[in-house]
Amino acid sequence: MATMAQSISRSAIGLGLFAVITGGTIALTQAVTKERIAEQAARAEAAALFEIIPESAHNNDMLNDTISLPDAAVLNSGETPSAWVARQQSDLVGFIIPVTATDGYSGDINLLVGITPSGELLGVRVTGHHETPGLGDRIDTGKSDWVYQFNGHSLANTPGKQWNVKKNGGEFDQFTGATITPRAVVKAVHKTLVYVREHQAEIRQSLGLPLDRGNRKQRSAVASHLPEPEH
Amino acid sequence: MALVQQSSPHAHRARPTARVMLWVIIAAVPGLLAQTVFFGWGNLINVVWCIALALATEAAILKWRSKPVGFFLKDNTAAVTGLLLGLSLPQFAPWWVSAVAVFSAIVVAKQLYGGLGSNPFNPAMVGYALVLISFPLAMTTNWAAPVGLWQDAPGFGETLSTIASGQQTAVDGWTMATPLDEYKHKVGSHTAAEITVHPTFGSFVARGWEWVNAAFLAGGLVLLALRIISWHIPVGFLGGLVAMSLLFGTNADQYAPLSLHLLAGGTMLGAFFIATDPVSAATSHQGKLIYAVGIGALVYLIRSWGNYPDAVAFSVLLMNFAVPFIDYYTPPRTYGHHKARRGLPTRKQG
Amino acid sequence: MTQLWSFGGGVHPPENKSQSSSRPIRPAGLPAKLILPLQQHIGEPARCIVEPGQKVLKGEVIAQVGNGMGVPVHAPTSGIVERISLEPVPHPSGMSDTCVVLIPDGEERWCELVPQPEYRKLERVQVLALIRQAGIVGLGGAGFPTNIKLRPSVDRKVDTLILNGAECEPYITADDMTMREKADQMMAGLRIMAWLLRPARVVIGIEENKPEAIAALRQAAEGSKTEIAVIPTIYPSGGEKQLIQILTGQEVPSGGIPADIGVMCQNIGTAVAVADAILQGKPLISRVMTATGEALAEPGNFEVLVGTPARHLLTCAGVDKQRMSRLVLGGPMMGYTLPNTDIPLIKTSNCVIAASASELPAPAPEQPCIRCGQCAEACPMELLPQQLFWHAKATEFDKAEHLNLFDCIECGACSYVCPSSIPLVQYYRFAKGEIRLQRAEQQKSDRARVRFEARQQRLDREQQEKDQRRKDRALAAAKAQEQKTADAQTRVQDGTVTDERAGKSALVEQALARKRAKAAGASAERTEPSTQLSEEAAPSETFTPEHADKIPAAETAPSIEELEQQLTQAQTKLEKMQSMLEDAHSGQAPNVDKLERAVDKNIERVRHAQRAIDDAQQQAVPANGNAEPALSRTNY
Amino acid sequence: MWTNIIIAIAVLLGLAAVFGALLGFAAERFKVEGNPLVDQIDALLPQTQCGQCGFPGCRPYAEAINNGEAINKCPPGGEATINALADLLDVEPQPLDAEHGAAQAKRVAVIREDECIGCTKCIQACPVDAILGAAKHMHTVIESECTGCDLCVEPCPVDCIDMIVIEPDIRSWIWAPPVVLDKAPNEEPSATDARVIATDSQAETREASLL
Amino acid sequence: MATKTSREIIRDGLWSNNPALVQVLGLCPLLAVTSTVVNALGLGLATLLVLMGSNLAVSLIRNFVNESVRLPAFVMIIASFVTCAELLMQAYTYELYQILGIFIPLIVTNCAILGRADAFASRNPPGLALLDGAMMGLGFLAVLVVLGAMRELIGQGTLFADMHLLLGPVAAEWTLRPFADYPNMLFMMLPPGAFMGLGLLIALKNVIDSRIEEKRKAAQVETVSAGSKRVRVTGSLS
Amino acid sequence: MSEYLLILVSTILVNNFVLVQFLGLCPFMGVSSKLETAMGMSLATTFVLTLSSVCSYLAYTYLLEPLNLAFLKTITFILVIAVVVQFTEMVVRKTSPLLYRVLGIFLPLITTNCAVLGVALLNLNRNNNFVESLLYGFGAALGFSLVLIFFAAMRERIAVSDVPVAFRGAAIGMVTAGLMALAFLGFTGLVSV
Ligand SMILES: Cc1cc2nc3c(=O)[nH]c(=O)nc-3n(C[C@H](O)[C@H](O)[C@H](O)COP(=O)(O)O)c2cc1C
Ligand SMILES: Cc1cc2nc3c(=O)[nH]c(=O)nc-3n(C[C@H](O)[C@H](O)[C@H](O)COP(=O)(O)O)c2cc1C
Ligand SMILES: Cc1cc2nc3c(=O)[nH]c(=O)nc-3n(C[C@H](O)[C@H](O)[C@H](O)COP(=O)(O)O)c2cc1C
Ligand SMILES: Cc1cc2nc3c(=O)[nH]c(=O)nc-3n(C[C@H](O)[C@H](O)[C@H](O)CO)c2cc1C
Ligand code: SF4
Ligand code: SF4
Ligand code: SF4
Ligand code: SF4
Ligand code: FES
Repeated sequence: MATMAQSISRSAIGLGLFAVITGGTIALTQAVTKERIAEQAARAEAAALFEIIPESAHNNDMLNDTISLPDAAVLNSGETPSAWVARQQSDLVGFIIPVTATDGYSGDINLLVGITPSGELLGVRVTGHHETPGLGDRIDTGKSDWVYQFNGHSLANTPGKQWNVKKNGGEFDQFTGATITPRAVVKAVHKTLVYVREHQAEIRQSLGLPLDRGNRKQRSAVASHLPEPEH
Repeated sequence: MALVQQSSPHAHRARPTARVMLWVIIAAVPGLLAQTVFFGWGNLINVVWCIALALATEAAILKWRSKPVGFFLKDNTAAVTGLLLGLSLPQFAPWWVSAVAVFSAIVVAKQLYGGLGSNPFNPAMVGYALVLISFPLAMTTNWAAPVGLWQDAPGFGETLSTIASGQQTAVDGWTMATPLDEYKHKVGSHTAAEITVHPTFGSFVARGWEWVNAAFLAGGLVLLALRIISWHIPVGFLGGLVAMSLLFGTNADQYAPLSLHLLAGGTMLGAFFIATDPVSAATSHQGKLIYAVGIGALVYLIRSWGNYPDAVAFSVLLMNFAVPFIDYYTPPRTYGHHKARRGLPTRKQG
Repeated sequence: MTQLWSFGGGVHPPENKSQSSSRPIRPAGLPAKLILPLQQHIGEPARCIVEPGQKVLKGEVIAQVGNGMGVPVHAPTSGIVERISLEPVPHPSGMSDTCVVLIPDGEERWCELVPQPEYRKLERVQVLALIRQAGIVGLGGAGFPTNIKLRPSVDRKVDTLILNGAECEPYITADDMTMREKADQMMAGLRIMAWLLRPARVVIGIEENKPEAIAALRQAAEGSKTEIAVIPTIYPSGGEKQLIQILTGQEVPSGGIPADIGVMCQNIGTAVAVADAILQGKPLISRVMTATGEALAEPGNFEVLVGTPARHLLTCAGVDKQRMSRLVLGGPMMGYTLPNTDIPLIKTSNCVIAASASELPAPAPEQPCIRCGQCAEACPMELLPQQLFWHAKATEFDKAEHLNLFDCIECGACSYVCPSSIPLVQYYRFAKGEIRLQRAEQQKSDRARVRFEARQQRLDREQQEKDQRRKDRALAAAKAQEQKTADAQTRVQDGTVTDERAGKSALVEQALARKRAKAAGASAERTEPSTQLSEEAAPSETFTPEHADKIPAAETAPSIEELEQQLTQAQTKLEKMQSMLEDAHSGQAPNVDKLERAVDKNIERVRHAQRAIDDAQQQAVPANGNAEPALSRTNY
Repeated sequence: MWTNIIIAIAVLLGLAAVFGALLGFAAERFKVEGNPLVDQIDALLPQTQCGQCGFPGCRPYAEAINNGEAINKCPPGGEATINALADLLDVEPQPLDAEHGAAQAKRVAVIREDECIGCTKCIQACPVDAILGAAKHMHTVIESECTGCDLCVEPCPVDCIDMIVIEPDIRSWIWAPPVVLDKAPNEEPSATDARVIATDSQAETREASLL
Repeated sequence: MATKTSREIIRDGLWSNNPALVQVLGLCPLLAVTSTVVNALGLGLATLLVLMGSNLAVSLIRNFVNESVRLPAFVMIIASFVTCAELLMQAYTYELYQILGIFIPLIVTNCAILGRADAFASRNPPGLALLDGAMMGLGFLAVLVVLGAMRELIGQGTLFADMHLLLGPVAAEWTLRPFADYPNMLFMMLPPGAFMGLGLLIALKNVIDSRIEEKRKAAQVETVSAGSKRVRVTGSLS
Repeated sequence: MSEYLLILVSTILVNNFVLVQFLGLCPFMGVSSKLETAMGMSLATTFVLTLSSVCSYLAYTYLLEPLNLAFLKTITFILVIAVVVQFTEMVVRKTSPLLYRVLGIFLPLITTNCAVLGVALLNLNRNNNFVESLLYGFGAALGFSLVLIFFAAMRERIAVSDVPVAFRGAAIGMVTAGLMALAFLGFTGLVSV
């Protein structure tokens, strides 16, 4: 029995000793690098956002300046998604809404849609997708410039029928051989714009903007309710 | 004169491998003709190009491996591999796509394993799957529309120059989504009636495709009659497909109908010419059935839920992968034994 | 109608039987000499009981049953034993075996025969002994002693006796013709067998392609209960296991014999031989053989004496040597090729095919197996021939065995259909042979291990005992100092020991003397080669002989250390020998001369070793400065 | 910061101590001795007991292999044994180590009896007690038990022991594997080759007569 | 086991006992992160550092470890090095860290590292152990980079793309595009390409080895004397 | 229920650990030359993988997370794994020599099987709960076993083929694994998780 106790204590102490040394090393490193890591993580998270609204274009802490979006089920992006808001001084530069397109070729396509207060697209970025490499993945900025063509479009300057790929009589290019993916992205972006228009009251309120001015402008822009694009 | 010395038997039935392979080629001719009639010259050009390339590649690599070149070329197996690739690639696939497919079929899938008889995977299907994932654009957009639907029908010369130009995609009016592709992407969001208005479906099942499949079926029956293939694989393949289809219901609004599964895509080519590749298929009758039913079921599974509209190549490869294992557990019962000896020999213990 | 079953697999090669079945059986006559192998059956070879120059009568026993299973060999005709020597025998190896070569005197004088037409009055064992004494073995192929087969062990009652007249191999018509011409004899033999076995059912299985034989049998069997079962023509329906399945629907268990399921299968030729032996007292000295093939002008069947060289039979059938490209003994499916025409034909030879090149063309070169499965379709044993082939080729014998390699009957159906023209059967034969060899080796090595371990234990024990004794002795010595009286006793003991030794050496002396006297003449011859031997060995004597044969000729010189070792060894040996020699001198031992030789040899050895070291050192010094310490070490 | 580090260390220490104790307990509680592998290895060795492997007998070599010795040191076993060992131990087979000698044909020792002086040296040398004889009488080798190790040859003072290669006879003969043409590089097979491919045992001699 | 000279250690690590090509260890990172050179280089460097560190540490403590906790102890040492490396990468090359993802912590289970700790470092002095770690690490790194280059080139027709992730903005312009208009051979970027690429490299090494061997054979005569290692089984020769 | 099924389908086929996720490759290449040993390895891995997946989940959820020590996860997990492995080995060795003969030599190898640590880490990434962790570990092990066993059977066949010398052994093994991975790409999209 003595050997048993001996064996147990020897092993326990031996391993414990290693634990102290190794644990200490790790903990120390962690303590030293903690802040920088947090900073880097935040920066990485923001990278896509900053691509849509560059840091030069705003000066608020956009990452932490968020508003929650009401009735956002149509956007398919989480339970209570929130939009990021960019401001220059006290001016509102725009806000960025996360959207998910569910009708891609395979799996969900996660998008960020940046919109100016006046309803114009600041930019669209894909943050995650499972589309086929070589076909559907050209929605990625790394692979082609396709997503940039959304810049500047709005419900006002692009009628609802045009919110489709060229093949279906729309405004936007498709890729050769892969129409499903672009169509899904276009549809999602359009849906976002429509959502914003429909909820502009709440959004403006949470942004702290006066209701009337924008309201009027937007209403005129999308005076006629256009039918859903044909898919 | 010295007397010949050799082990018995001294008599042999004269149907050498080369002739078996020749029969496979002959049996594929009806299918090729049907393809040419319904989809233009593309397949014929591909077949010729692939066979030529297959023979050349095989010769080169045999030379590199210091093997007798003529001896192995004469067995016609490289030609069969080339033929089957030519039959299954899209009609307007650019020449280099076929070249990559043939090269990987002959070099990687066949010769790296020791050549004829040793390849665990079906060479033609390795070539096909490899180019499918490598060049999805060229492999999905170059399917010819059935002859009647062409705008400005391309002649032989135009087809040839399209293929030879090396462009990833062919002229728009000549190509069209395949019926399986079309169905796959509309099912769920559209009803069956809505889907089948697409011209590719024609009046019966799948315009053109139905006749091509029928022709391959006929060729396959010839192989069956000649006892070059046994019934287990085609029956198992088609049976597996039918069983899955019945299992998941015949609601055409939800799943592609059985008729489409059977008469579109590479079903019959796969069942009679590809899954039956003796080298990479299972050995015993029981094993062949398991293997083939597996392919049929996987075809249905991938066509219905996977990314790929036609899944013969992947299904065949997946089951090829299982073949050695299947073989281990499905030896036939030998005369004089109660049960078959399954599994591994138990190691004698010291 | 007898109910028939079918068996899996089988092939239907072109029959080629009409060539030889169109002529009646002809006698082949007397050849110039007969070569009679002592082993023409399964079991131990027979023991030769004649001497060269001895005259024998036709039917006389010239080799008797050896110590194991076997049957005697008889003189097929009267004549003189020329020699007993190693002659090429019909065997796939083409090797030679002990044979009696008999020169016929042309008189055909029979020895005395004892017919037993009233065999039913004898005991069954007596009849079986007669069958054995007549030298009867199965004529269907394997040559299993018929008397043993006809006496199944008590727990195996034979219910069904099958007579195998299928003759499924192409070309062969010996059984066909026997049935046509000797149906009555065959029935008589069958009756004897049936009397011995008392089966409930007797069936003769015969393929449907032999209508004349069927008719003859029907006639001969008229009125008896014997069934004549006409079976479909498919190779290998004549295989024992297949025929049993066809006729009874039962399978012989793997590793078992037909008697396990109450069945026995005999060849029809065997039945004829049994009838001849019992009813006429004639031993098995001739049989019906087919001689056929395109190289023969008059193919047909012959009554051939056992031991007749193939050349004689071929000449009878009008051979055209130029056309003959392959000589097959047996059928084209299972027979083996003969390297020349001097090989004798024996009890189990049923057919000789002198084939032309176009008739049995050389097979195409072996191509890779494409796993087409044709072979599995053809295999009557329902094996997986291609799998067996892959394993045999890769020498993965355990896997081949696991897939029942040993159930293969080597029928050749698989090779026959293989599109890649793979000599499958040869692979199986090779694998089977290897496995048997390995098993034998395994057995031997197991025995060696046991012996080694036993020896090790014994040595340990002895060592312990020695230690113990030494301890005891030390103890005793200590005591002895105190007790001086013990001295005397010790001396007495010593005395007895010397006595024993002296007695023993006297015996040795006597034995050696006897031996020397006997070998006196031979000794001169023997010394010669041995001196020669040592001369030959001289240049390499720096190595011990054991090393000499292991080291290739162009080997570099062994290191100095090794040489030194050898030198010390040689020196020790020499000392030992010298002391033994002295002992021998003083003891007047008879082996003095031998010991002197040994001492001389060892002196030579030491000298050589020394010289080798010197050479090596001389070479080493200029080549390698480091050799110095080694030098100084060895310079004693 | 330091508290955090100390918590981390404490947690890990706790875990490690518990686990260490567990292992220590298991090491003692579930201790086993002996190794069945040695027997399996020994069973694969040819039992010639010749010592060419550098170990005094097969069993010691088996033990050495179990302790990590290379598996390619037994010349009597040759390739077959190496492959079997590789298979058992799941390592790559290596070619036979030339330092230990080459594989040879099977042999037996035969004593030229009239030269034997009955010194019993060979008996002492024989590892399997396959030699019979009494002092000063001539000795004989029991052929069926001789492993062919040739250990008796060297001690014999009069060199009267020969190692005789066991020749195959008709009863020990086995079929050779077919000659596979495949191996001949760069050569087109001709009609004559065809016969060679399917030839039987005496490939060499008969090939010669054919070509 | 005889101690090896540093020369042998260098040759072993870089070539004749290369962890990736010969021991076939550490495959998961090797295959998973070699779609581009930059990924390969990043992971390779991390592995190199960990390997050196762990070899050194294990060698230092090699005489104080209790048998029953040997494995856990080694693993903990490796894990602590890996975690430190992970934290540092997170702090300084965050984007690369994100691409390499789970494969950084998985360096812990890189069999090559534990294998070296157990087979070499725990039996050799620190100096040699460190050298061994460095050489094995370099050998591994080399294979990673070559495989990465191969896959990147065939797969997407570029070389050294995105090097700035690892080396900072200077490297942003390093991308090479040897073929204009290359149709990406996606297969090479996907798992099958990784496997086959490594298979090809191993075969290549085999070819080179056999060439070397041939040359060596041609240049050299066999010097071993056959049977020289024989021992007496029974008794001595007196 | 069906989500659990999907986890299994996903881990076994679509995201097969070995062929798609590149985890557990060393044992996959190392112990696949014989079917018999591959089966032993599969059994051992399945046991350890499932057990350690659960244990690491517990250690993380109830120890590290409450104490805010997520950065210790790698070392904790590997410690858990090493101990589970070693403990299992000792117990099996003592209690069932037969099982030990089958599994024995493989058990220590499992510690360095990336799949084991990979599962523990992926459980975190995917926010799996207890049952999901269990299934995820089990599914991963089944996927590993499936391809390992098939691969071993295939390698036994390849071993007797006339493979060009340069490719014999590991190289052709890699090529085969590549072709298998190619075949497994056919499953993409089957389950989108
Ligand atoms: C393997 C494979 C992968 C594909 N991946 C995508 C994809 O990621 N995105 C896409 O839009 N289409 C993809 N497609 C193409 C679609 O199947 C379909 O052919 C195409 O999107 C329809 O385009 P069309 O309307 O221009 O004919 C893929 C097709 C195949 C066979
Ligand atoms: C090795 C061997 C042993 C046999 N032992 C017996 C036996 O003990 N009893 C028996 O009745 N037959 C025995 N036989 C005979 C077989 O049952 C069979 O009838 C005989 O081999 C002829 O078969 P075949 O010409 O088809 O090869 C034996 C045959 C062989 C080859
Ligand atoms: C493939 C094969 C075919 C055979 N064909 C015949 C045959 O046609 N006729 C025959 O008598 N024996 C044939 N035999 C031998 C029988 O199996 C069996 O040995 C014989 O009938 C037993 O009788 P026996 O002991 O009198 O020779 C064949 C054996 C084999 C393996
Ligand atoms: C019935 C039959 C089907 C065949 N199918 C294929 C095939 O699908 N793919 C292929 O590459 N070769 C096929 N072959 C040819 C040949 O078997 C193949 O090239 C081998 O796999 C090469 O080792 C087939 C041959 C036959 C007899
Ligand atoms: S018949 Fe020949 S080629 Fe066909 S499977 Fe059998 S052995 Fe192979
Ligand atoms: S020789 Fe053997 S394997 Fe071939 S068919 Fe006959 S019984 Fe079957
Ligand atoms: S070399 Fe001799 S002693 Fe050593 S294992 Fe082999 S047979 Fe046994
Ligand atoms: S060692 Fe030689 S001389 Fe001595 S007993 Fe043996 S054989 Fe005879
Ligand atoms: S690196 Fe993943 S298992 Fe070895």
